[in-house]
Amino acid sequence: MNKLYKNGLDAIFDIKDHSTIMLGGFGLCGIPENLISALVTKKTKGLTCISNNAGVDDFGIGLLLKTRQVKKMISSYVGENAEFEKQLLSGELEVELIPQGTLAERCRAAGAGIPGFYTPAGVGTEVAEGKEVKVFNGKKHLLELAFESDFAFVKAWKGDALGNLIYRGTARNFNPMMAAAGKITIVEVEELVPVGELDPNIIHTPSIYVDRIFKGENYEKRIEKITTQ
Amino acid sequence: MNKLYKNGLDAIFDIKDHSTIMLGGFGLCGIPENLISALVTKKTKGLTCISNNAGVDDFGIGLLLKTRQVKKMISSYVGENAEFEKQLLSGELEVELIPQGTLAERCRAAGAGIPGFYTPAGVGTEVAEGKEVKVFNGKKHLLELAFESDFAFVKAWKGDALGNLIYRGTARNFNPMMAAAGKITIVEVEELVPVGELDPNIIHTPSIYVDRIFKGENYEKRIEKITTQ
Amino acid sequence: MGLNKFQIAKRISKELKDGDYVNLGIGIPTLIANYIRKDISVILQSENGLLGMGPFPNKNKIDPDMINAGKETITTLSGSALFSSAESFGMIRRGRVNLTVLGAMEVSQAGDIANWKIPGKMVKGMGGAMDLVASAKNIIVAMMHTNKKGHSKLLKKCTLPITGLNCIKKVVTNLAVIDIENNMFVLKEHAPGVSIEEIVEATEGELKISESVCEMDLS
Amino acid sequence: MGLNKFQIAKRISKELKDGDYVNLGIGIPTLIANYIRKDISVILQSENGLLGMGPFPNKNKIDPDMINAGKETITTLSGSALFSSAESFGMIRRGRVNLTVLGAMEVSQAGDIANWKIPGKMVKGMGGAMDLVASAKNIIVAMMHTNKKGHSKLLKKCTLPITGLNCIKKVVTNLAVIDIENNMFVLKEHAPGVSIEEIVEATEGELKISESVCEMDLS
Repeated sequence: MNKLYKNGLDAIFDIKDHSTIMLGGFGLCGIPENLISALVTKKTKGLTCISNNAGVDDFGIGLLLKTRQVKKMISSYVGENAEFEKQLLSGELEVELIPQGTLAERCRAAGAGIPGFYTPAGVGTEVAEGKEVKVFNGKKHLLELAFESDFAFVKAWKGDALGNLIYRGTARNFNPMMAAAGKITIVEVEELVPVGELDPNIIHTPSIYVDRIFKGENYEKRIEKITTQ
Repeated sequence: MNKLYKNGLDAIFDIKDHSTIMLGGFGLCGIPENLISALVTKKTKGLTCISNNAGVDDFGIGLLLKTRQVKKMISSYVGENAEFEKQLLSGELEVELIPQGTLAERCRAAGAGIPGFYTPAGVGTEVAEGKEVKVFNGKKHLLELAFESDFAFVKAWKGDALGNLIYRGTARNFNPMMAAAGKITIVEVEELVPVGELDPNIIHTPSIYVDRIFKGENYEKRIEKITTQ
Repeated sequence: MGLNKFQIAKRISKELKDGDYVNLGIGIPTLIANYIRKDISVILQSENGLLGMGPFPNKNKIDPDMINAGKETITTLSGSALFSSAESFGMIRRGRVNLTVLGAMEVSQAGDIANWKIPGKMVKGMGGAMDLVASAKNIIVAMMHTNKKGHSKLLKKCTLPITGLNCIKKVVTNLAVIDIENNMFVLKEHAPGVSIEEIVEATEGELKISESVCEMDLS
Repeated sequence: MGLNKFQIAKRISKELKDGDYVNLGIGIPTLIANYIRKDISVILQSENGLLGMGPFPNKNKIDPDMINAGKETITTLSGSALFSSAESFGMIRRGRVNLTVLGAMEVSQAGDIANWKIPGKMVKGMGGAMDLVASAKNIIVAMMHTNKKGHSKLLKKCTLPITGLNCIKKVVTNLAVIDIENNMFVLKEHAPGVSIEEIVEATEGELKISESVCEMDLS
């Protein structure tokens, strides 16, 4: 069975307008650059994107906003993006804001076959509106649901043709949970290594979750805030 | 701050009768041998043990059964233990049987601050008795709760004085979730390495979960079923 | 009568497809690993935390940190991955394991399975069976058609405490390959030398004979 | 009037204990890292997936795969560990992070905090703030006592959409150190050169003056 694809465009051959896509990354760190470019090229429209952030004006998911391919963003923080703000205020773009830990756990739940779980985050706030509240150990918790998504776009550091993955540094972030959660999980890696080269004991994402994998090209890995001593 | 202890007995100095303890391991693989020995020496009584299995007659948790230190076992599978069977039939020992995936997830939930979650495992069976049933996507699920425990006894392969841990092979099993779940987490390691030696990118259990750590001695690592080609 | 356990395993091995991730239970299911076609790639999952399980080790390669869900020493294949029990059952609940093969004490025509408890006997526990049957999309039961007393194990309703409801799609026994469709057993294949009448006789539940019923291919 | 943001950070740094795992929010809280006593060991958690966060890198050590929760490039210290966002918020919800320091727009005498949304303005999102305030056992708010219009930020009730209920125990501002006890602000320390009357004046919520009220130690 072959999971290996040539490039991003090849790997998203069957994506349709109005798909829901999870995209890994925190800020611009660990984002699936090649897959985002492929979406821009393919001009897929009406997308719902689940991603912690929405990129910046000219990078990351910002590229998809510029071309108006995104219908809805599900994120925890969407600052640093003027185009985003414009579309939001004009009503072109829908936004659902979710506490970051709940966002992470809703991805994790989806990947672990847990349809719902309780968390204290957001109790008594706007986030709680319409949600079931249950008391555990005297403390209120909200019922939160696993995300449903058609695709997960994942960026890893190293991977093999079976789909075993290792992430690097804080570029791990949402990628492992999304890799497990995707109905179809597509992974781009910086380095494609021979099967057997990755130590089985330190694999972050086991191959079973991965449907398609390809070696990404021309990583820019842009840094949002270069800060030095 | 010092998390380093001399040995198992030193590390369980404050354990009291009638404590609830999580013990890592699957069968006899990855069990906290030194901590179990320390409990035998300390003669702590009336214990509730959460562990996937109950050891064999003369090894693992079986040692604590022999000395009648265990009041209740919470496990998924308890075969291969005549002493266990005797005490169970005589009513000396309580047993709560839990599906293995639910057991793992209830540990994980405890370690992740999730008080309850829904799983399809056990719907329509004895396991469902008394539990809330909720339908997600047309399928029934049971509400399962995070475990409460006073101590987690964890066995890792390598660890440092801060409490960063790496497990080896299938000896990982329940150890990482229990490490995160314990109110007080005590870890024994085969190898205690200098802080900074473990690659931060491949640590299985970050130090934050670990309260006490010591280098275990005289590992027997008994094999339950030696099977060769 | 009919197949021995090795032949049951061999017949089930034909259900495996290239790229499948498969969980094999203890007993007959474990034997299936020996019959996987060489021209396909199948990855075995062991629910104690391993994908890419290999054969039993040579004597000099025994590793106490490397066991399968039956607690037997095993090896790993190239491309394997190790993980925690939470991750392991996560992938099972998620439905990422394509095929699960389990033993059973009873199967009902509704697809219910009982395989963990006999009232009055020491109960050892369900292990991972309840999680597997609740979540796996494709479950095959491997078992003898009748129990030691000669009673059918394919029933209208399970009499033993059940492990899961409406989850079994296919049963392979020493006598037959039987699918479960619309609350009914459907006879698809009979073992060589076993007549359809014998299978009907040994099946307590409602058994429909498929129009295309044929002899099992055990080549 | 009173302390500048560096002095607020310095005062809060005195709350850190040896062995603490600490999460520092964006803004004033981040500055606290510069004032941690050299004789204690404190491990900083960055909720994007790092324990053991070090200082900003030298120019030649910038790594795009190594950022903090404020998206700034950072380094790691010896003994650090990297993990996923799910694991990160797991340890936060579990209460394993001993101390969390956050900025705020408003704090109420019930310990409610508002720091994520101003109606009518572009809402950027709550990030991890709601998770942190819902689960952290020990939260300190670092903020100016009044807003740009001179209105008190220590209120009877929050007027902005709240981030969490009954979660704040201590507030350190440019004027004072104030604890929250029994639905009341309690003045514990005043900034050097700031009178108690000035603090009372700048506090809209009920303010009890502690019997042991003293001047902040900024040494």
